[in-house]
Amino acid sequence: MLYYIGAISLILIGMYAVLTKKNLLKIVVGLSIVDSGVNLLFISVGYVKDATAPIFSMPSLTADKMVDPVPQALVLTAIVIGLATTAVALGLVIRLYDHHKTLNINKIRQLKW
Amino acid sequence: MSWLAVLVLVLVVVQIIAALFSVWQKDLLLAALGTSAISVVLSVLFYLLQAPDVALTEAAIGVALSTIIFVIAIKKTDRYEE
Amino acid sequence: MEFSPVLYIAIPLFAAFLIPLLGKVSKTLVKLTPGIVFLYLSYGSILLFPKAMEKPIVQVVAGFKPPFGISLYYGATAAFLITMVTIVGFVIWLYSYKFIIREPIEKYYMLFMMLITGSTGILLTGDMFNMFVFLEITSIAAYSLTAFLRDKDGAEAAFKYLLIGSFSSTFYLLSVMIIYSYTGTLNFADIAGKIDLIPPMAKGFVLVLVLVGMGIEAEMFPLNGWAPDAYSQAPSPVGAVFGGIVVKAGLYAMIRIVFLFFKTPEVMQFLIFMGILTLLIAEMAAMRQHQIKRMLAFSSIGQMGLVIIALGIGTMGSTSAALFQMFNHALIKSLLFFAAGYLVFHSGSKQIEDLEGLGYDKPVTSFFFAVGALAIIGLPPFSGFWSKLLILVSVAKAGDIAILLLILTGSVIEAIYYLRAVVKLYTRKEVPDNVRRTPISGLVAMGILAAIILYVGLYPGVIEKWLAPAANNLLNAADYIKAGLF
Amino acid sequence: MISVPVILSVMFLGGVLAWLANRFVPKGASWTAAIIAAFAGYLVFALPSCGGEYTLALGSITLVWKSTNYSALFAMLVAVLGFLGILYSMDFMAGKKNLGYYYMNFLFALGAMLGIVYSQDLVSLFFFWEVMTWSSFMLVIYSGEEKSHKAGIKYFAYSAIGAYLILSAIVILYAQSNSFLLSENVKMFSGMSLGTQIMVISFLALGFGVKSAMMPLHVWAPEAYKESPSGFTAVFSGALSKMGIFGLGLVVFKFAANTEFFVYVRETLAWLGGLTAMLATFYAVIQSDAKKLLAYSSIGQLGYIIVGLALGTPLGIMAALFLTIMHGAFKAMLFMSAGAVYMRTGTTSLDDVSGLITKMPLTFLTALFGIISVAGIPPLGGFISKWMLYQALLETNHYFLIIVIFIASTAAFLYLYRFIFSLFLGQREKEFEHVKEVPWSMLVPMMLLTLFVLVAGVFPGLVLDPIGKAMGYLGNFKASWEPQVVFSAWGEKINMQVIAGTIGTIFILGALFIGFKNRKATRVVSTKDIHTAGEIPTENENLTYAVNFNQPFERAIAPILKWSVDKLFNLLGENLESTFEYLRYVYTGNGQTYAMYVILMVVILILFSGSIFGIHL
Amino acid sequence: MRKAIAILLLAIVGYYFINVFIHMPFGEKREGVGKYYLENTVKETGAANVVTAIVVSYRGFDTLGEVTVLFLAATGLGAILFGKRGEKRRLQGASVIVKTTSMMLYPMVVLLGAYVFVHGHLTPGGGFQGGAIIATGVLLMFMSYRHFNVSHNALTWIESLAGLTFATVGLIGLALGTTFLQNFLPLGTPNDLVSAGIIPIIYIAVGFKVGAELTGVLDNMLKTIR
Repeated sequence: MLYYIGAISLILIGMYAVLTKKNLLKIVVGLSIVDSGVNLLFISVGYVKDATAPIFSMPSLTADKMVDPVPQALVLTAIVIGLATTAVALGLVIRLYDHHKTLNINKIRQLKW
Repeated sequence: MSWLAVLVLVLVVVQIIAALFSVWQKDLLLAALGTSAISVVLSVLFYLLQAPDVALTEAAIGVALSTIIFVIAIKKTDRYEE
Repeated sequence: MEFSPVLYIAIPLFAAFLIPLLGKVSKTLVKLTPGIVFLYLSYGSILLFPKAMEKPIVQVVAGFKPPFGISLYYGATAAFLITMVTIVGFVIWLYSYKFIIREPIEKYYMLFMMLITGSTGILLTGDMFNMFVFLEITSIAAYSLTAFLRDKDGAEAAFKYLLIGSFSSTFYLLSVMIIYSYTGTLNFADIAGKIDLIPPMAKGFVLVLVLVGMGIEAEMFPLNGWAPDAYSQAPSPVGAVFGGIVVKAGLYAMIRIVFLFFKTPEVMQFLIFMGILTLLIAEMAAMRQHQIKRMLAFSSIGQMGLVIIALGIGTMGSTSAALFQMFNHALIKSLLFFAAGYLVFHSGSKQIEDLEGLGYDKPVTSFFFAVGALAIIGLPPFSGFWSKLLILVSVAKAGDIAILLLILTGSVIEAIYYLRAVVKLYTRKEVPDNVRRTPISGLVAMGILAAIILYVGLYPGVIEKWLAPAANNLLNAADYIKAGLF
Repeated sequence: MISVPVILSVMFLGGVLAWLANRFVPKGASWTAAIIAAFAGYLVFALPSCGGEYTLALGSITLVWKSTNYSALFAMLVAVLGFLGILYSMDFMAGKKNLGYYYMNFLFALGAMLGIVYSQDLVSLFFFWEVMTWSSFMLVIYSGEEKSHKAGIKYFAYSAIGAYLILSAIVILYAQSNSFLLSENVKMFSGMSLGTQIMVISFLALGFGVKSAMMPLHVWAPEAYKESPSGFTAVFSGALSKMGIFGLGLVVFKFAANTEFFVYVRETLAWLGGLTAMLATFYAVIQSDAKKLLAYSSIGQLGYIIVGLALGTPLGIMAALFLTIMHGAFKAMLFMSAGAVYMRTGTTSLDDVSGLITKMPLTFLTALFGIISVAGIPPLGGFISKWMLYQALLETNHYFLIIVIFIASTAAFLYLYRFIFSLFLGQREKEFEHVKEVPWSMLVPMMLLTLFVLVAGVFPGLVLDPIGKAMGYLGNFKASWEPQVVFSAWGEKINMQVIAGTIGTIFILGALFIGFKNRKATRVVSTKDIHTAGEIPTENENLTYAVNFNQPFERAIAPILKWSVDKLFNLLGENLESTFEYLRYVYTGNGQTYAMYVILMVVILILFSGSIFGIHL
Repeated sequence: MRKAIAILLLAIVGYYFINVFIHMPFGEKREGVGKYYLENTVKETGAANVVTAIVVSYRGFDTLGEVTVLFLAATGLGAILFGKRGEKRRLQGASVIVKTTSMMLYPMVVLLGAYVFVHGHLTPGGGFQGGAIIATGVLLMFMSYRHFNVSHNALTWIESLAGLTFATVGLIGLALGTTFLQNFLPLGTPNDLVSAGIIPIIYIAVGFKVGAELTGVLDNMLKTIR
């Protein structure tokens, strides 16, 4: 339960940063916090009480005492995708800074209406 | 309440504080380190949730790489928020 | 080796991995590769299309039966849309051949190929999380392509797109999570069968997340703030990619999910409402644009609104009309973006004002623009007319005359602003001698599109006969479940 | 075997051919176009008036083209006027740029009009309707000047609204009947619900009304007529606007006739037509440009036609259809003569040109016959139609409408006289001393039409014959007529030849008398050398008598002119556009705001999910 | 103003969010594909690590997509930052101690990364983690040596070849008349290094690819002139 609340708080804090922070880098930071929150939420969804990791490293481990492996597999993918998004976003931020000499999103509004 | 639950509580609280810290911190370098801290805690939480694979990935990617590209980006732009 | 639907995803990907190596050999080879890929995929379409129309082809990946492995669902709808993507993709490649002259050329084609992978993946996949992956591939490729010119505005547009796109993927991932946590499966067909396991409240939340998350990709108002910027600042062929491929894939994803899991009258009503809102506001905004590509972007949003209305009506006729409209819009909007690309290039300005006199200076390009404009308004000899007519008929059959009139209001506005641009083009004005010519490859690309538009306009039966199975495939959830789980 | 598609493909392929010809042969376009128009005209006349049927299956939609008696009437009008218009254009347009474009669109417009009248299904009707709109639009903007573009966009905007109204009516009909065939829809129309009937009829009437420039939807017409090249204006006003009448005829007698509220439809249309006739005439009076004047006159005449159609009695329909043909002829004559004046003097302003009678006698003669016909003076064609119209109004007891029509007819004299007087009569300015008569290729069409107007006036039976058949198509109307004879309301027969002979004699005698009396009786002074007491006019002030010709009348009708529909629509349009302007401020350009919209959307959907999706969160 | 609206909106979203999740069972066993995987992975794929089996085998297609996403990020970054590269870096060279240590650590880190992805099907970790570790190693060198350069040619070759290997392994499955990415090698005994069919091949390819791509990303960003 605590995991859920922690994850949701992370998502909301990240979104708050995305919605209100003027600095482009802060917005990207916000996006990555949201990502972390989503990942945590997903893993906690797959958790089973008193179970082990889904690796048959010892013969004593049995299938019915393991956590759900699917969310873990999905989150692995999601983390990498999050990194890719962050990298592209930062590339764009560097480009934007190059052109505008500022990181303030309110000053980067050439395209409107 | 078992010690595990307390640990989780502490970790979650630390994580939220780190998140708030990186959102409000004017020095972007520190904010990036804040996300790194979130990732560290996250990694531990993943381990506690019996997901060692994910924990390892988070440690490698979230803690190291992601933070580093943030730092590089900050280097290439402004360090301080206006 | 028999042609398998998975090749629609694998071949472009293979090409994307191969291009950097080919780049070491020669630039021409890099430029040619996508063309070969598209020709091969079209060949595949010819083989598979008729089969898929009769019975959906479900292809398993990695040899595990669904729902345990990922399966690809090549049904009639997907076949229809993928064929569209191959045609549009081929033409876009042809156009890009001479249009993209800025380095890094090989990166452009790599991104383009991966974007095709992503879109065909979205159209084909039968797995909810897999769709997320392909959605991300498409989006990241699209962000990078938007900023490809590396100018001030391109980067800005790309950043906005990324910002909104991240929300889209986050929402979608959350909805995947909630669905998985209740049903324990990720396969669409499997989920559709177990959708009642989700308690109503979570179900409602998922619905909201999916509608908003996918609505962003489908350019639904007010979630489409990214679209005009991205369309107008990306290089012209990329604008065509957005209008012809990316949005269609996003809309398909949304509609597939909604039709499979949440097809209730209320949701359909909501879709109609959002469609009308999108259509009218986009058309009104387009009317007041001063930049030609921005105008095209808003018009594109408006057209998507029209498609959403037709899908929301949800009858057999309206759905097939919506698919027809999607097909036509993909072709016509590509043609418009192509022509606008060279017009902007020749006049050296993005403003509609500065297009004056180009109709006489660059007659062929201008002619193609005019053809596109006429076609998208829905003038009879062109294909746009039939789809619009079918949509209107299905709306009238549903008995909603108010919607009919609202659609027509949108059409009148659309007709007027397109006309203004065309008239501007043909206003007499001495233009300084311009030695730059529209290259042959660009003209051929536009010519192919114009020919298809005209041909379909004269013989709508060519497309029409495929619409019924495609619409049936989209509407009939029970068949999907049966085929998807075999 | 002549069938409809043959005629249509001759026209459309001919258009392309003309365009190609222009590329390779100088003057090639005009000859090609003339030959094609002549050939197509021959085909139209050779086509049996009930036949030439052709069915084309397009996907799930079947298109049917067929010639009926009703369509044959309009087809002949289009074919003849089209050929004459192209003939006229040969020299009128000589030396202009982009002739291939001109003739291509001209032929396309003609082909589209033929397509409209031959269509037996609603889809091809709409199809050709749009083609007609576009090709005529292309011709309106032909000159490529700013003004013509404005006029063109205005024309197009109204046409688009009209066309989409027609389309929505078509779609509503299809939704009910599952067929696009005209005959099917007519058959099933009486069985549809009242709401559907009202909607279909009002949409169709409005849609066709736009093209026939019915008030208050006429605003596009004056400028569009003025800006299009005169050779086409003749067809534009003479034939193209008649497509609206064609459609209205179908609406009134094929659809509305089967409903319970038929009488209201008729009355509304009749009054709209009457008002159109009257107001348009008033506007025509105050114009100072020949083509605009004729444009308003054209609107007014179409008003008469609508009145006639709306009366719904055999005599009324006969009057309307007769006037349709006659108006086609005489308005073409007038536009052609105005075009001839324009060609030689470079302007159509009534204030500047004067006294061309001796320089361009044949053009003058055409204009003279034209205005006599418009005014409805026997023995020319216009008289017959007016006569029958009054008869029909009397027959149906529309006394107020008679007054309206009468006012319109009387006021028409004012502008008609001004037209001929300002251009041809009076004293000639020095600058027009070297004006010559226009070449034969322009005179021939004008003369032919003049002859036709005269013959039709004397032998109305020639024209009444096809009209009678057309009426048979519209409904079970038994019309009786005899050649050379019109009936009066009191059952008396009036022999047109006697009247023609009498009036002709008086006319010739009068002309001779005036000619002899005024011989050498005038002294020539410069018209601009007028000294008024105490004031010295500046050089730029035009003091010709043609300025403010009808000023007293203008003053009299000033209150009516004050609220112009044109201004109203303009205001509406501007307000709408500024509303659009505000709406697009939604797109603020700030990415964060867009993100906020996304969250806002989520919140709205969550909060109202109960009422939107029926799922309570 | 904006902040107040944002807080209000997010509070509403958060409330319903928590409301949805509060009713979601936490820590309970779930029927569904997860259970099937746990029970059948060893039998069907021969991999001891179920997560790896899912990632590479059952949902190998996702992984292909994931690799593509990374490749895309490297390519996209290259396209976005193209023409902004320069050799003049503001980074100061590190001290001798750091230099020597990183010189010694570098091969070990790379080796560790390689170990992680080669043993992906046996232990926690796999291609991605291994690749990320390799990239970190390269980063170490970037940090310590001012003039440390990676060969672009080599990166391109590694990226492309690894990607092509992955795609080709998939296509071989198809060519053999089965399905895309289907295993065509013997499964071997679980917990052996050479086991689990094509999983190690794919993971090695992924490891190389991810390592090269992340290095490319770092290189692209580092070499960008401010």
